[in-house]
Amino acid sequence: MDYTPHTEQDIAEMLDAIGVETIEDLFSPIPQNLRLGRRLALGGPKSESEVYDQLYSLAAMNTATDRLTCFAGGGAYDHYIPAAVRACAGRSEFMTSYTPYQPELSQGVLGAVFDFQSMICELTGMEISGSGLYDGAAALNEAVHLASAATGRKKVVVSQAINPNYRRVLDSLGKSLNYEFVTAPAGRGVTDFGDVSDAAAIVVGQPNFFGCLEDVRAAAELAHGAGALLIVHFDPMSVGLLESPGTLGADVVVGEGQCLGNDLNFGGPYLGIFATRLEHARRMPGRIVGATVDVHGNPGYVLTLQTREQHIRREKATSNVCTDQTLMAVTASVYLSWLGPSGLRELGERCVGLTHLAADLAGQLPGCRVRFDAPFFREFVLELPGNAREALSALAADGYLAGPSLEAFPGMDNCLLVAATERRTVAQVEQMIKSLGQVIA
Amino acid sequence: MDYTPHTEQDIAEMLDAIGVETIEDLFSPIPQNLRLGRRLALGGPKSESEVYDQLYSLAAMNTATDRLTCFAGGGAYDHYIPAAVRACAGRSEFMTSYTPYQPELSQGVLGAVFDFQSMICELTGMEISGSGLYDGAAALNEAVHLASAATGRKKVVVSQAINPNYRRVLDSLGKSLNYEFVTAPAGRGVTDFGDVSDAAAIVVGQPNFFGCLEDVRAAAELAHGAGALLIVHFDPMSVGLLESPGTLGADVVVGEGQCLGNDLNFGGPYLGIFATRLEHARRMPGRIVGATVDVHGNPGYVLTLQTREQHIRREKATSNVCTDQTLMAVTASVYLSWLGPSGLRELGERCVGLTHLAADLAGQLPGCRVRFDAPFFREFVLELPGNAREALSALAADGYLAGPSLEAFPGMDNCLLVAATERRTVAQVEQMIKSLGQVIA
Amino acid sequence: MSQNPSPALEEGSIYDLSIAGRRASTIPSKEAGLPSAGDSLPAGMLRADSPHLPEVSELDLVRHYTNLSRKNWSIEVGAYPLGSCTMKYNPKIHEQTAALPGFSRLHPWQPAEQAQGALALIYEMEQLLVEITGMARASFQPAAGAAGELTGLLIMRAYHRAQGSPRDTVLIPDSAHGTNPATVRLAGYKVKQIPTDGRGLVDLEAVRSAMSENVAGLMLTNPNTLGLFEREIEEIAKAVHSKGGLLYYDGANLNAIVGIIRPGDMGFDVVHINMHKTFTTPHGGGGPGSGPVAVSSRLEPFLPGPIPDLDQGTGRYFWDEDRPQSIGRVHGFYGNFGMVVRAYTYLISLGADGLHNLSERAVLNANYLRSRLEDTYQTAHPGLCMHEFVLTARKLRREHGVRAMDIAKRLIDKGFHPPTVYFPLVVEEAMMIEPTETESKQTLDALAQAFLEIAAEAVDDPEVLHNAPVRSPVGRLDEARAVRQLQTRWRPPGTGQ
Amino acid sequence: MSQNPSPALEEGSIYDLSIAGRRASTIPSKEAGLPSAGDSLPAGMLRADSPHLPEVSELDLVRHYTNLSRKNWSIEVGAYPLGSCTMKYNPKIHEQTAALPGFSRLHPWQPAEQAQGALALIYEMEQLLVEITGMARASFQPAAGAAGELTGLLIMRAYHRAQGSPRDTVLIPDSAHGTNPATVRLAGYKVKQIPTDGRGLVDLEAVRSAMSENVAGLMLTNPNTLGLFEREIEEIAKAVHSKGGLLYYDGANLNAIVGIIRPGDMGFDVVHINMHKTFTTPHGGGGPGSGPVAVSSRLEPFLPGPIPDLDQGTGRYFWDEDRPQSIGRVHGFYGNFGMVVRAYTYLISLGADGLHNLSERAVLNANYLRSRLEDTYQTAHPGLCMHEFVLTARKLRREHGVRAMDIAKRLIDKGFHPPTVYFPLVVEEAMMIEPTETESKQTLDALAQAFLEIAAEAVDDPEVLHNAPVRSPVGRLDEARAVRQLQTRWRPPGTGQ
Ligand SMILES: Cc1ncc(COP(=O)(O)O)c(C=O)c1O
Ligand SMILES: Cc1ncc(COP(=O)(O)O)c(C=O)c1O
Repeated sequence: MDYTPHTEQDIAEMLDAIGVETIEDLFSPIPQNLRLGRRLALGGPKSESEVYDQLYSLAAMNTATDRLTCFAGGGAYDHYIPAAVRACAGRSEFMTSYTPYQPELSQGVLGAVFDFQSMICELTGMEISGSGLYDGAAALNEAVHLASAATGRKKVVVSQAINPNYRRVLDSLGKSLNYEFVTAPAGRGVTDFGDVSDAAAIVVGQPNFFGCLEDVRAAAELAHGAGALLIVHFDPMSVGLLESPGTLGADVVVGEGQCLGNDLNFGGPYLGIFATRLEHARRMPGRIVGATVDVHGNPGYVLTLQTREQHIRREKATSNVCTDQTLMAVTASVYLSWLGPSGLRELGERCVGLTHLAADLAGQLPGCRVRFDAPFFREFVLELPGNAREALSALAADGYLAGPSLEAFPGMDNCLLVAATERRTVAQVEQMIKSLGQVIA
Repeated sequence: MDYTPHTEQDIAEMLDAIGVETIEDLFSPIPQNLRLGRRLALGGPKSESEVYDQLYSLAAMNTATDRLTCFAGGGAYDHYIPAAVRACAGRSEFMTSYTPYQPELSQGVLGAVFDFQSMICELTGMEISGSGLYDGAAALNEAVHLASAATGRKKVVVSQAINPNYRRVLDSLGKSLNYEFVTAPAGRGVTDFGDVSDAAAIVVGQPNFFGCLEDVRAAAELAHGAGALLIVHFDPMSVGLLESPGTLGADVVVGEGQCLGNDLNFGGPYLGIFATRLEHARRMPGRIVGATVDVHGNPGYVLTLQTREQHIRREKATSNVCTDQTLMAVTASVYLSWLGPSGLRELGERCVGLTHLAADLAGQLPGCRVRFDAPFFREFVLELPGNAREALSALAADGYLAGPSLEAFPGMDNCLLVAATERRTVAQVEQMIKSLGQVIA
Repeated sequence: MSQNPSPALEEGSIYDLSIAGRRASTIPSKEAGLPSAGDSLPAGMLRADSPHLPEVSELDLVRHYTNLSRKNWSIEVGAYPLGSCTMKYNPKIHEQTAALPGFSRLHPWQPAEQAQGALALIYEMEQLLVEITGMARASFQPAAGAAGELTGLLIMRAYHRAQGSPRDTVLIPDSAHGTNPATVRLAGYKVKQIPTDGRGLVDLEAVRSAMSENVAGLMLTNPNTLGLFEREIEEIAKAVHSKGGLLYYDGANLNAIVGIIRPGDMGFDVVHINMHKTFTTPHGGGGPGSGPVAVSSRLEPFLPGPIPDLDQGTGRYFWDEDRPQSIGRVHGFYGNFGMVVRAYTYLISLGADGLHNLSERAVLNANYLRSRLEDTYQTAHPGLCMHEFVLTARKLRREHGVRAMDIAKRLIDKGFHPPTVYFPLVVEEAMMIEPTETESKQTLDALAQAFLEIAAEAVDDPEVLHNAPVRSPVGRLDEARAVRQLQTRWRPPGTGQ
Repeated sequence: MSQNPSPALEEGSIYDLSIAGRRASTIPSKEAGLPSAGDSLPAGMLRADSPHLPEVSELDLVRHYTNLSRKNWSIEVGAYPLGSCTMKYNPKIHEQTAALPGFSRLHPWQPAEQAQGALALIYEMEQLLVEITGMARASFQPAAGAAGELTGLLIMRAYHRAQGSPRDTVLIPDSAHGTNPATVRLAGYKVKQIPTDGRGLVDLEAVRSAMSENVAGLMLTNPNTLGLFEREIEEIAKAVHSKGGLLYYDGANLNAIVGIIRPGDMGFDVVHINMHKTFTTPHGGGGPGSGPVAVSSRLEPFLPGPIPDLDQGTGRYFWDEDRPQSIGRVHGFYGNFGMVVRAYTYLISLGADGLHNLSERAVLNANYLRSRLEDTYQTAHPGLCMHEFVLTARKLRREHGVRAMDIAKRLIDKGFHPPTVYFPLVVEEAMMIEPTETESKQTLDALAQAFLEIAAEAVDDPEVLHNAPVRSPVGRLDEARAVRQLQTRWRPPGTGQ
């Protein structure tokens, strides 16, 4: 099945109109000697039911969080996704439209993204939000570009306690632009920034990758004192309870929007949140939706500040991003509207409660301790008496997923993250800890 | 969560406008002594994620055809449902609209059902189709009413080889109208009608409940010779290969439309197909969509011949049906458009092939035989050396579902139905038969 | 400047898009070793041609039905205040739970041992309905309200026969829904109509004088179709019961009273519930529904079978087929099980408090809207209503030649689905309005505003009403022509039906 | 009389519907024994207020987004002939396979032992891409085309450094997509632009003279953005390679050549594939995409890691993290895995024959539409095109004051989404049209008809074009004002940004 509608007669009439004999003739500009000259070695076409069965079997080879009770964290969380969110964001008009370059036919996507931007401003405490980037790592990388452009500096002081994968992305993508990344240690769970002079930015997580809450206000003072920007990677779920990073002095707030109604999806498609102060608007990456009016004076939405973007500014663009993660932003827009302020607060309360319950219980297991004293939100670092990676494997055999293990951090081979979302229950926490106790015994 | 939007302030303002003090006051017409005076004993409200988890657990207590490879038949079949069909019929405009009493706002549903009726006419060989009834049993029951009204007679000769559940429905619903149901035996797999004089109708399945193909033309001659109508319960999937019942002389064609893109759903919602000749149009049950024009002469659809229906004709209505199974008719409309004539034929070919392969192999198992010699389409009766119901249980433990067992028919405790849809494969057939061989050994 | 985009190629019927040789379907190709139909079936049974189904690509298919859907109103597009229909929000979680493969892919012939979750759900749902209605047991076989009515009447019939007192008449109010009289006849009874009195209630005296040993019972919906609570229900019940009759509750209007008062406590013996109304399984453009029947203990033996039961010893559920007095089956399998899953999801979501809120707020919304409209339009009967109310356009018709239908069509132009019109039959130019509890005050205010604007237009410019609607995919449609020139299937241009 | 129904209460922003105290969400209630935030977190970190999120009921929510969606065009509403975007049908089966819980609920930190199906899928998908592109290995980390470009250039950079020959410039044609030059800068290179010659092809001589030991390579899409095949590709490759440069293939236009000619066989060293174009993962209103990068064997060591590999001994898949020369990670996890599932579903559905058909018919459709239009409009370059072609409205602009944008907007009124306009930059008043292979001849004929009618209107009544669109939810929008009076978030009426 190739989804083409062509009948023999169609093809004949079309070739006739074009004035060639065969379809082959249409390819005459392609040098014969370079052509493949055979069919691709891909196998024959399959019927939909065969394809479905094949994918079903592949999916069944995974032991995903439908089969394991999920206490895993580390930047991706098993929050409940309401059916209404799936239904709305799944509307085919959102799903199968292109980038809203023709705004008159794109008021749906534009409207949903405008609302997303509005809500992100509320959550971050920032003045302007973009329409979303590839993921949290990409957003952080773009924030570094913005800070460097804004300050004319190349040094970036990065907390050790950010997602190690994100740090690797910064390293990979920053090399060619000669950024100098300096790691600020977080040996006690929160970051000790040290000397930040000459920095374009300092980067801190709130909560950080260890789940710990940082002193963002102090980081802001430090950064601003050195003429640097403060980039905060925040958790959108935390700000029902915690002050928003903007209130605490952040200049750019980035984050991972997976938790806002998007599936775990083995890491993608996710959603990079990016918001900043208005003064930096023209240095922002990617698309931004703005309100305007039509020729009759009726309100409507368009893409705005496009002169920042690659299709207009080319090599002078603020970023190379074109296709982004719009559908995830639409999803987040629906999810946050579903959640509302009370939902956000209650969800946060429940995460805090379950996570602290888990920490209390786990800390009582023989040889275990909650590694850091710092306050935490919905995950914490648990230190085991033995290797964490192996313990996680054993725990999975009991039906529980936690982690990741933290061997990426020196001296933390025995450590893992434990996270609890609002979906979990007291009974599940207790049973998981019980299993863990057996696993490490 | 009760999905109500009322804030305290809303309620206060509304009560004020109404001119009462409390909501309680609005219920003053209800005698105090009869009121419940307590909350219902139902438990507290639950959050959506808790509700989902609870239903997930209930569903997981079933061993459905996602976990058993399905060779079951008997009026409900595991055909593949294409994703496009689910997506189209699942559009919320189809799902959450009411009966199209205001046609100007219902052209979507009306258009889809009009096309459904058109396709059903093609499949049945009839001139007019209704918009669908509750299920195959209900359609058969309505056909009996039509025949009785058309002939002024009460006797109905019913093949023994129709779904025994349907027969029970006829019996339950016919008693109060003094119908006399006479069973025509089908001891050799096909029906022997005997004397049909004075009958309003004779009822035959094509294929019948045993999967066997009847001589519909002969039945038509018999019926018409006696001044009776021929009611055929047909299988929509069969007419890519077989002559349509209308061509063979049927007066009313009914059937179960589950196979046309609808889920198994443990028996419902399903879809009663009902089609007949134009001369009987005004005796038809339920809704019918017709084409017309609007005030500007543009084409559009409406419900038509409504004077047959209960909301106009009340006790003189041809039927009491009001809410029907429209969404299943919309689904069938999409499914049949997806299938097309070539798909219908290929699907039929594959069903015939797999079913006959299964019959060939099963017939070779020791002590087993294909019970009837008559030709069959996509299911057949297999006789085992022992009790069929027990064999089916054992087969399920091996991961295969077949059946039903036929203890409802005298002397057929050792018999079961085996059906194969186009979704099955040669390998699955072979493995199932192998398992069966072990089970009965 | 306010329409939604629609494509150039919109066609009436999918047949108009059909091109010979095109297709959407893929069927697994014939595997080696499979017998062919030609070899397996007698040649005489095989056809040469294929039925004329549409031939379209998958994109054609998806576009056609997507664009059809976009021409349709729905509860998710806007308010849908159809009286007697309870068009409330259909929670999306219902679709997810009903689609769980353990439910949606369960074959109806699977034995109870493989369907424990389904039986448990039906069993638990029965407990919930029994508590809500004040009855003893229930069956989920009836696929909709009318099927429930027929089942209920057949149960009454079986009961009377078992009592040795077969009867031939059923009483129904003249305000009853059409399914009631139609069902009475299908159950083999004669209809006797009871008039509505000046208060809009069943005429108690008429019930008393109509009741006799020949009357099987009375069918009633309470609140009735005028949206009024039958406050003399105790006397009505007494009148019916004193002659050995039974009281049937048409549950279409249950939305007004869930958790407030129970049919059983009012004296009803049989109840059907329109789960596609009160318990908000989606209407699907006309169906499917689910119309379970609940009965008091003396009628329990007559319920359709089988019914799931719990073996307290093993904790296993089984089908109780051993019901010798049962009226028998009324559905090919177990009713619209998928809708039962949805309704169950709803009931456990709401719980007792939610159900109480539901009715309170349904009644609040109706009374609020009534209070906004009753100075301009006339209510059929003044005073408090329950979850719905009936306006009459009698005066507008007399004075300005504007009919209920004109008002209905004009509402379309103002962005609302019209209410039910011309029902109940006892009210001239009836407009029956049921906002339901899920509409907000803002929506009700906007709806009231639209009604009021239309009333003004009726005086100033009645033509605009007669010409309505103008903001819909088609203008007012000619229903008479649809009957006169019957066309109920697609035909190639130039051919007949 | 042809609009789709829409409700009275349509609002701009969901914030306009917000009423304090309303809500849609339900969160499991606090269980006994759970510590509270107040007890667990330092008071100084807790906020008093809550962020101002909308407060709406679930029905408000669903209606708002449903009605927003109905204002949007999509491939399922009608034709979407955006050049360079490959807006073909997105098979619905893709959504089902990607939603399987084994994929959609897989946590990215789950170890390979729990994700064997996902690793197998990525591994097999890599085999397919390698075969289709003629490359050696691939990485799925890049989330879209531009991310693939950056990854590819960083690989080239790492290669050159490893060769001891770091370079500072990348060549791109002046017809290139904006992401190319933007990416070149982000990869730390300077851009040198190569002119398009009179045939609409890269100027070979210019490439030759621009190439030097300082040039890392040339980025090219072939067919190029004019829809023309770069037939001198062999010479171009030679020119680049002879100076040690590498040839980068921008896969945005792969739809023209799948199964016909492979980038690897043309001499390309690095390829990115826009799976959201050629392999039809849905665009989602702007994203997500998936832009895997495939490389020839000499570049393989530099690919981002980890990459799944198969242990032939155990038959288990594992993450190969031991890639010392790798450029490192370019995504937080493994890229847009959900889109890889969709693209994989597509490739195994089509198989070799389907993929061959795909390109043949994409090119057939484009040439057919071109042949219908080229007498009335002017093609930028005459003769056969590949899967798309570029018209210019230069003449209409000069003679009738009608611009490409006017034609585009008028197409909306005729029921079509406009083509890409003003790209590529090398064509004045460009209209870039890519019908894709899933459109039928009937649709192409209707689209041609619309274009021809507009050409006539441009002569007879150009105002109608300037005033277009009139059949859309809003009229032509003022983009300049959106920049001048920047408003990118909802604000209570009367407040600023
Ligand atoms: C009062 C009343 N009774 C009975 C019915 C019939 O119910 P159903 O349509 O489910 O058969 C209705 C439905 O509209 C109704 O409003
Ligand atoms: C020719 C060309 N190159 C590159 C890109 C960038 O791809 P993406 O949008 O996936 O980042 C596009 C997308 O429009 C394109 O058309």
